[in-house]
Amino acid sequence: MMNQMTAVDRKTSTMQDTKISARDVQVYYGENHAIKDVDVDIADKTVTAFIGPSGCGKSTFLRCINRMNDTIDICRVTGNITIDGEDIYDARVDPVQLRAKVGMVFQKPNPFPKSIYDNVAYGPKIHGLARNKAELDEIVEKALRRGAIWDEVKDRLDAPGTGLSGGQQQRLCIARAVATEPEVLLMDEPCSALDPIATAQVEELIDDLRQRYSVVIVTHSMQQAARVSQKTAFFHLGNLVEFGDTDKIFTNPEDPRTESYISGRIG
Amino acid sequence: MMNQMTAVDRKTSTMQDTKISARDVQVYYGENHAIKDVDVDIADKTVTAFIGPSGCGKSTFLRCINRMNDTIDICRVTGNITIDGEDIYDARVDPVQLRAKVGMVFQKPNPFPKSIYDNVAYGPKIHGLARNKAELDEIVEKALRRGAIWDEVKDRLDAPGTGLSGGQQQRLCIARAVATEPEVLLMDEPCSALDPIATAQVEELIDDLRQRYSVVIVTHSMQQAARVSQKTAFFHLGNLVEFGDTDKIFTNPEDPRTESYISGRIG
Amino acid sequence: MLSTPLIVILCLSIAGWFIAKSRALQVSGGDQRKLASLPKQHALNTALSTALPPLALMIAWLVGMRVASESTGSPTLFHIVTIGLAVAGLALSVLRISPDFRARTASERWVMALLIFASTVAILTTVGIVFSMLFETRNFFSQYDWRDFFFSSTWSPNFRGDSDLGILPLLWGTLYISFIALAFAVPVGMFAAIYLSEYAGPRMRAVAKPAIEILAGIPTIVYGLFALITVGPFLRDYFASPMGFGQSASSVMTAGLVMGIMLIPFVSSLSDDIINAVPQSMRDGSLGLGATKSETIRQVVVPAALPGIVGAILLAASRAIGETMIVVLGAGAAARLSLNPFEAMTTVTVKIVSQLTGDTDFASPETLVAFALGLTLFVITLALNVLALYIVRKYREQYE
Amino acid sequence: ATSAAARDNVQVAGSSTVLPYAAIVAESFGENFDFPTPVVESGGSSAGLKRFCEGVGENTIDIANASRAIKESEMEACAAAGVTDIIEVRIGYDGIVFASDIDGNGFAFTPEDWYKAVAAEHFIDGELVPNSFTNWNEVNPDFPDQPIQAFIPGTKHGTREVFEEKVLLAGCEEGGFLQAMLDAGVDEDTAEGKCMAVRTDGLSVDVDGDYTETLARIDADANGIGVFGLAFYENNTDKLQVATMSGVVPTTDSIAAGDYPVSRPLYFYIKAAHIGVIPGVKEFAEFFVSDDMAGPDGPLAEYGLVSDPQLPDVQATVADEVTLTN
Amino acid sequence: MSDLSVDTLKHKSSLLRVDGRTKKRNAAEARFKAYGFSAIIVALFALVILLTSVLGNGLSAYKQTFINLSIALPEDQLDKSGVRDLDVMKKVTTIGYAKLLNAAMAQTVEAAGIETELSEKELGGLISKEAAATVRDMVLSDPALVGTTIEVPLLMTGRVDGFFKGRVTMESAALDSNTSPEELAVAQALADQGVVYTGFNWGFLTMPDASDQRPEAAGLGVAFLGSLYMMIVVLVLALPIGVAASIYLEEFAPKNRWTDVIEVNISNLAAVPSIVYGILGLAIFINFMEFNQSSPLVGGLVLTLMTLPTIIISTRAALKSVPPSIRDAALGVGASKMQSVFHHVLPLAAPGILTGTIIGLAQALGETAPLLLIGMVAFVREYPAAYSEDAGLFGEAATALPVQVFNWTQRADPGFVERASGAIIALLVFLLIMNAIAIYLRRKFERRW
Ligand SMILES: Nc1ncnc2c1ncn2[C@@H]1O[C@H](COP(=O)(O)OP(=O)(O)OP(=O)(O)O)[C@@H](O)[C@H]1O
Ligand SMILES: Nc1ncnc2c1ncn2[C@@H]1O[C@H](COP(=O)(O)OP(=O)(O)OP(=O)(O)O)[C@@H](O)[C@H]1O
Ligand SMILES: [Mg+2]
Ligand SMILES: [Mg+2]
Ligand SMILES: O=P([O-])([O-])[O-]
Repeated sequence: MMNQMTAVDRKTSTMQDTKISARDVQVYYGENHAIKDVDVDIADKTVTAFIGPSGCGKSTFLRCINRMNDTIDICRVTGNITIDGEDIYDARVDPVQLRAKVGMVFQKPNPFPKSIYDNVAYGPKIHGLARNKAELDEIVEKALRRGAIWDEVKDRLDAPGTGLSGGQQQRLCIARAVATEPEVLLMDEPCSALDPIATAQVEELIDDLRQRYSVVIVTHSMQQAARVSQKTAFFHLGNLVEFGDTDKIFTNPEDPRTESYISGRIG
Repeated sequence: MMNQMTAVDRKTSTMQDTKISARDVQVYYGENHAIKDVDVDIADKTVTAFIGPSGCGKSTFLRCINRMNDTIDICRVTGNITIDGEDIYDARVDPVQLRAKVGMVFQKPNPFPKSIYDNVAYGPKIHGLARNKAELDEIVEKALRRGAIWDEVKDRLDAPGTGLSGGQQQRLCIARAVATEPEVLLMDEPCSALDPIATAQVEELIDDLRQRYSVVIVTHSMQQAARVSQKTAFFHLGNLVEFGDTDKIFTNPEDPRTESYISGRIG
Repeated sequence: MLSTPLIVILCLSIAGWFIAKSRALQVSGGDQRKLASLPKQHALNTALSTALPPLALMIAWLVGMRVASESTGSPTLFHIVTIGLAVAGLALSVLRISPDFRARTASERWVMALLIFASTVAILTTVGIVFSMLFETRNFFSQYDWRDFFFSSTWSPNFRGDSDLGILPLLWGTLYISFIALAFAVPVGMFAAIYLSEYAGPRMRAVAKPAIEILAGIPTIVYGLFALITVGPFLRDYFASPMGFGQSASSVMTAGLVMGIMLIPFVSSLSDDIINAVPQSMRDGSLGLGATKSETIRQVVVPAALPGIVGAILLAASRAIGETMIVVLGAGAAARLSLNPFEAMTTVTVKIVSQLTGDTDFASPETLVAFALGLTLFVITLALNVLALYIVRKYREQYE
Repeated sequence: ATSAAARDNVQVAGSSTVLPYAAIVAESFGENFDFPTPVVESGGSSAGLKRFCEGVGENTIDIANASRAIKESEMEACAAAGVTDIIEVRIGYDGIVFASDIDGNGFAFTPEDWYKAVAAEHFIDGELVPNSFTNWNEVNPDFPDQPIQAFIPGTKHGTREVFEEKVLLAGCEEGGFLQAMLDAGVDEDTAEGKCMAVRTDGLSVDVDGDYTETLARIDADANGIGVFGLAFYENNTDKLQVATMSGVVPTTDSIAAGDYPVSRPLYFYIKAAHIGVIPGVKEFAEFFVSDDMAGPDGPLAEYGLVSDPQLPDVQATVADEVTLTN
Repeated sequence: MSDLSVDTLKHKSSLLRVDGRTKKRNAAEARFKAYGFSAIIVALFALVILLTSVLGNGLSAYKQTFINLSIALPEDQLDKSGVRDLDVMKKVTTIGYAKLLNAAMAQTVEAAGIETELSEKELGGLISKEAAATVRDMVLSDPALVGTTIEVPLLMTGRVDGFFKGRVTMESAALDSNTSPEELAVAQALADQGVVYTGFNWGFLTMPDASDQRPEAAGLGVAFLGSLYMMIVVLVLALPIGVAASIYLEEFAPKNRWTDVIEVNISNLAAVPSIVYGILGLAIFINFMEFNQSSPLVGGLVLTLMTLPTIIISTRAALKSVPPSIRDAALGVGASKMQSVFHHVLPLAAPGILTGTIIGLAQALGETAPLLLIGMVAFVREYPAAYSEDAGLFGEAATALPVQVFNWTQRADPGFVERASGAIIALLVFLLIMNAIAIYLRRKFERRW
């Protein structure tokens, strides 16, 4: 199954424009140097997977891309990250606009203490994506369907989002993120609490999104990375050890650390 | 790799005493009938896996076993659950004692907003497991090692547990749960945020725990279920559809729903 | 004097703590892991078992003696009984110590009893308040027609008797002034809380929050004089008279605004703590969707903190209803039913105080009306609180 | 926490008008006698008498100050609680004066002027019509052109009763308005009530606080004319100018002589049952009414109390513990 | 819906150029933030105005005008027996001492070479009436002084003190019946020679209240003790009871009608006017329990009942805001509910609890009305002992700081105006000291998770 998928992917993964480009990025949490000298170019209309052992800085780097790190007091970012050639840490850049363009699904599902409907409708509402209630309903339904959770919640859209099971919450958060139609979608382990079927549905969604957008996904599952991504970045102890075509990384890694990780020797 | 592991397991999984026995268990969240007519016997010194699509009631049933559902106002449990032959819903049973005996790792990592050390030391302290500071240090170190997180945090035991990465938090919670040496350990997707290496370490821990205790693990990964468990229960829409030897469930399921799920057709 | 047995009991209780602790370690052979409960919990159980029963007995005795209106009883016998009880409690609880004894459950039962006792204090207070006013209220209504009290729109007490004691203008003044005070304090307090918890840097927060809290501690007489000397004339000269609302320096508006200032910290400080306690992941979720900070606050943070915020606002409203000095000096003492916010009016509370501290015959309706006013206000605020609870419940159900 | 031994200090409560005098006496008593300084509470005549009538015992007060005589109904309530032997002591008189801002216009009032200025309704042509005067020169052409703004004691104050009876009613009578009403067939009670009803349109403001509040209100509104106690005025002669009433300047002498009409007696009441039980009760009372204190040259008079012309009788009442009879 | 049009539009947009909608939203954001900031400014502005007026009026109360007077203490007037028998010496009252002071004053003026028309009595009137008592106390405590001449610093009257502080002027003195320009001229001349001087007024903080004739001698000593005793009672009772009640109601009580009744009850108690608590205190603690009237014990109990609702409401709100996952975590490792509350929930709720305590104590510290009915709004000159055999714990009559403010604002003599403001300053400092501890603790506990 894995080989089959990647084969298909390879065909569609043609050379793309660079969407996100990072140069010499350093991130510190207080004294702790969490990301070191990361340079990377993330292409448009591509799925890029970040892999690496727990605590290596995947989430941290992901949060740099939409400046969510701004919200952590002790976190300090240096270096240069551009999206479509524009420096996102430029003083003129409004993080709000940036985040509308760069959506995010967090590692821990964090539904709002609101109804399921309102959880999803929240983004479209603040961005004015719907002209009326009917349009909004449509957007919400579409997003919930793409998040592979519509069938489970369609009868209780007014129930609180916090009363869902772990996996349901995670899918709700995915639906919430795609509802605003971001150009770049950052997903931090979006399938960690999902069963294989739901995982497959989310992966389908990712593949679908790739037609138009750029998707970055953090995952601990090599299989998943191999299935959905065209590019893979391997992080280790805050360093970007290797970055390249997914096939290449999984079949023929250059760095010994990458190889050890993939073959299950370092953690 | 999968076949190799299960082969080993099969050898060690001899016939065991029943540790936990559930009869005719029903759980309601308000109107919502989340668990229906569940009968199951969970053996001592065994790893039992709960699998099933997201929202099918795995967490809910798990939380019945240590009466964590008591804390949800709208949740109502009927039927009969015994541990070592004693009805845990008996009025004379102190849920506190029960929970000291039946430890739990929650689906969403929930470290205390305290230092890493205090997170782990808390359980042993309230149960009086250490006679002095040195013993306590030892217990904490041992638990963190078993949680496969010692190396990452040994230099910052005083840092807050909430400042860890997602996977680190999850392992911290595992360490916290094993530190109190429970007889039964309930783990709700303990490896969902873990990389393969850490996952392997946790699985090793589970295998190790099985020597003396009973472990129940919820997982979405069939491979993991197959690797670590001797018994598997498959839940679907609140029903316990099938329960039996892991090998049997994965190779020769009786119920068509189980088969569909395992082969990836229903979610 | 009850102090001697009190001291003895406290000493016994402290002694019990140490005896139980060492006894627990002893029965465990020095290894606390063999105990079902920690030595500390044994100690707590013994200390509480020793102290609480005699203390409860003492309270009962004290109250009982008063009810029987005897001032002495037999103190020595009673001292012996209480101390005996303490010794018995100590001995029994120490004897029960064994490796299997669940001291935690036992001690928690004592703590629970204390918690329940604490929460009954509120009930007892209410009962006390009602009873301390009921008798005189009955006296009042035996001298004054209740229909006139509840439905008359004139308030004009009189030394010669034959007074008009209609509560309506006072109630109206109370509602009007409280409304203006809250209309000022709630927005200002909420915005201050939001600014402090979401925008202000730690340094500003460290300074501004305690500074604003000083407002709650300034004696109300200062506010009253501020209203009388500064705010009243200012409002009259720049608002009331140019706009043709009259010439009064004392007005509902004056008192309302100044009271609003006093209430700011009630809303801001409590709300700030509650907003601060909303988990960061909620904010992250919203910011991650491209919401601005203010959208996040308005639509996610504040709704999540709502139950607590409502509590803070209710507290402020309560303070507004109970305030005297600011109203006396800011709004005047004249009872009047009017819509004009620049006219002098007064409140129920002010009249309770003035009739109670005045010179009218203390057995006459003019003085007794204070009790009827107090009881009526009590019932009305009770009804409002029931309503508030109902609304909060209804609103909250959407969330939890 | 209750005490077994008797309380050793005298407890006094009641009128805030009497409070300053009682405080002066208590202070001096504490300085010169071997008893502790008595505790003097304020809180109003009514509240003081109520505490007084709560019963006999050391958790009740010994002496109640009052700016009016005790009422029959209060005596009954007292008796019902076991307080039967009460000694009434009149310490002197409190003058009530009208004063305005020192920098403003001066006034020479008659009661009739006040009636015209602050009555709620006037009886004109056989009909009661709302008071239409807004300026003092409408009340009396001799007065300056100054808007009426009166600060009078609120209805809680005993002074208000005196103001209504000795100023408004007297003015109503002097001006013949009462007679006109009676002639028109209005019954006496109603007519008197109409004479004493105060306008509520804001030109006359009730002050529920005390004289410092009245002074502050005049500070904030220079047109204001307020009602004060004589003692208060005498301590603030640099801020206030006093108005004459029917041509008489209020002083302790003119009031004691009966020339100045607006004044009221001040009292205190002793619980006879506490004499000999609570140390110092009788000594304090005797010291209070002694010539050294309450005499015309004593500190109380110096402070503004109109000394009682019958002081020797009062001293005898205290010495002999003569109780009220009902 | 045309997804494509939306996102082609988006693709064109540059991050460096803020688009129209974002501009609008940012404007809303800026407005919102500005509202917040102005709210803070409004609050602080009000605070500054109030504090300026209090400080402006009250700081002068901390300075006072004294005179260094040498007084002859002739035996024939002070101790006719000549054997220093205290009982005999006590017969000489303050009136007798006042005469000595008048003479001493005249002597001093003459010695200073000041020409004046004023009589001996009038000159003596420049010295506080408190002075006679001060000297009498000195003599009685040290009879050996009789027959000697002593030099003591004594208080000048309020009018003279006001003159040196600028409150009284020659013009106002001309209108003032209690002083005259001539008297002030003498005082000025004595000041020029250094006999009369202005110094820090310790007496204001330590002395008891004084009667209306001696504003210069009035101090806060008794009020300080009374407030301190009451705050001890309130803190020792209200905080534990309030927190315990909140814990029970929020964490343990079954959610049913009965707890609804308690909940409504508590919010209703917050709305009960404070004077009603006075009625309650009089009925329960004085009439029924027979505790001492005017005592800080009763005052503290009444204020405790009054403060409880505030503490309970804020504590409950704080407990409510602790995320349930923390409770789950604790229960999951086998902590009892009680342990999870005391070990985890309570520390996390501590900032809110402390805020409630700060506000509750501030309210209690500044409250006068309920004290009126239990006899603490009073003229008290004896320092109350914390414990005495007769009166028990906190059982001796006392006043409190707000009572002193209330009393002094009612006094006729203008000298009390500055003292009332001075007392407010003292009250605020008292409050700040109490709060500083709570605020320090609160900052330690404050954390976002
Ligand atoms: N606190 C709650 N209140 C109301 N309904 C709940 C609550 N928790 C769970 N449910 C509902 O009960 C059902 C079973 O939930 P449960 O959490 O047991 O699922 P699960 O099998 O653990 O799923 P997942 O794999 O996604 O965690 C779901 O429909 C869920 O929405
Ligand atoms: N808020 C924070 N404060 C302090 N340190 C942090 C914080 N968040 C993360 N770190 C530290 O930064 C490092 C990188 O963390 P990060 O969350 O990026 O890891 P990760 O690769 O996402 O791991 P995981 O797969 O476990 O989620 C870790 O050492 C972590 O402990
Ligand atoms: Mg992560
Ligand atoms: Mg689950
Ligand atoms: O306080 P009074 O009773 O004198 O008004």
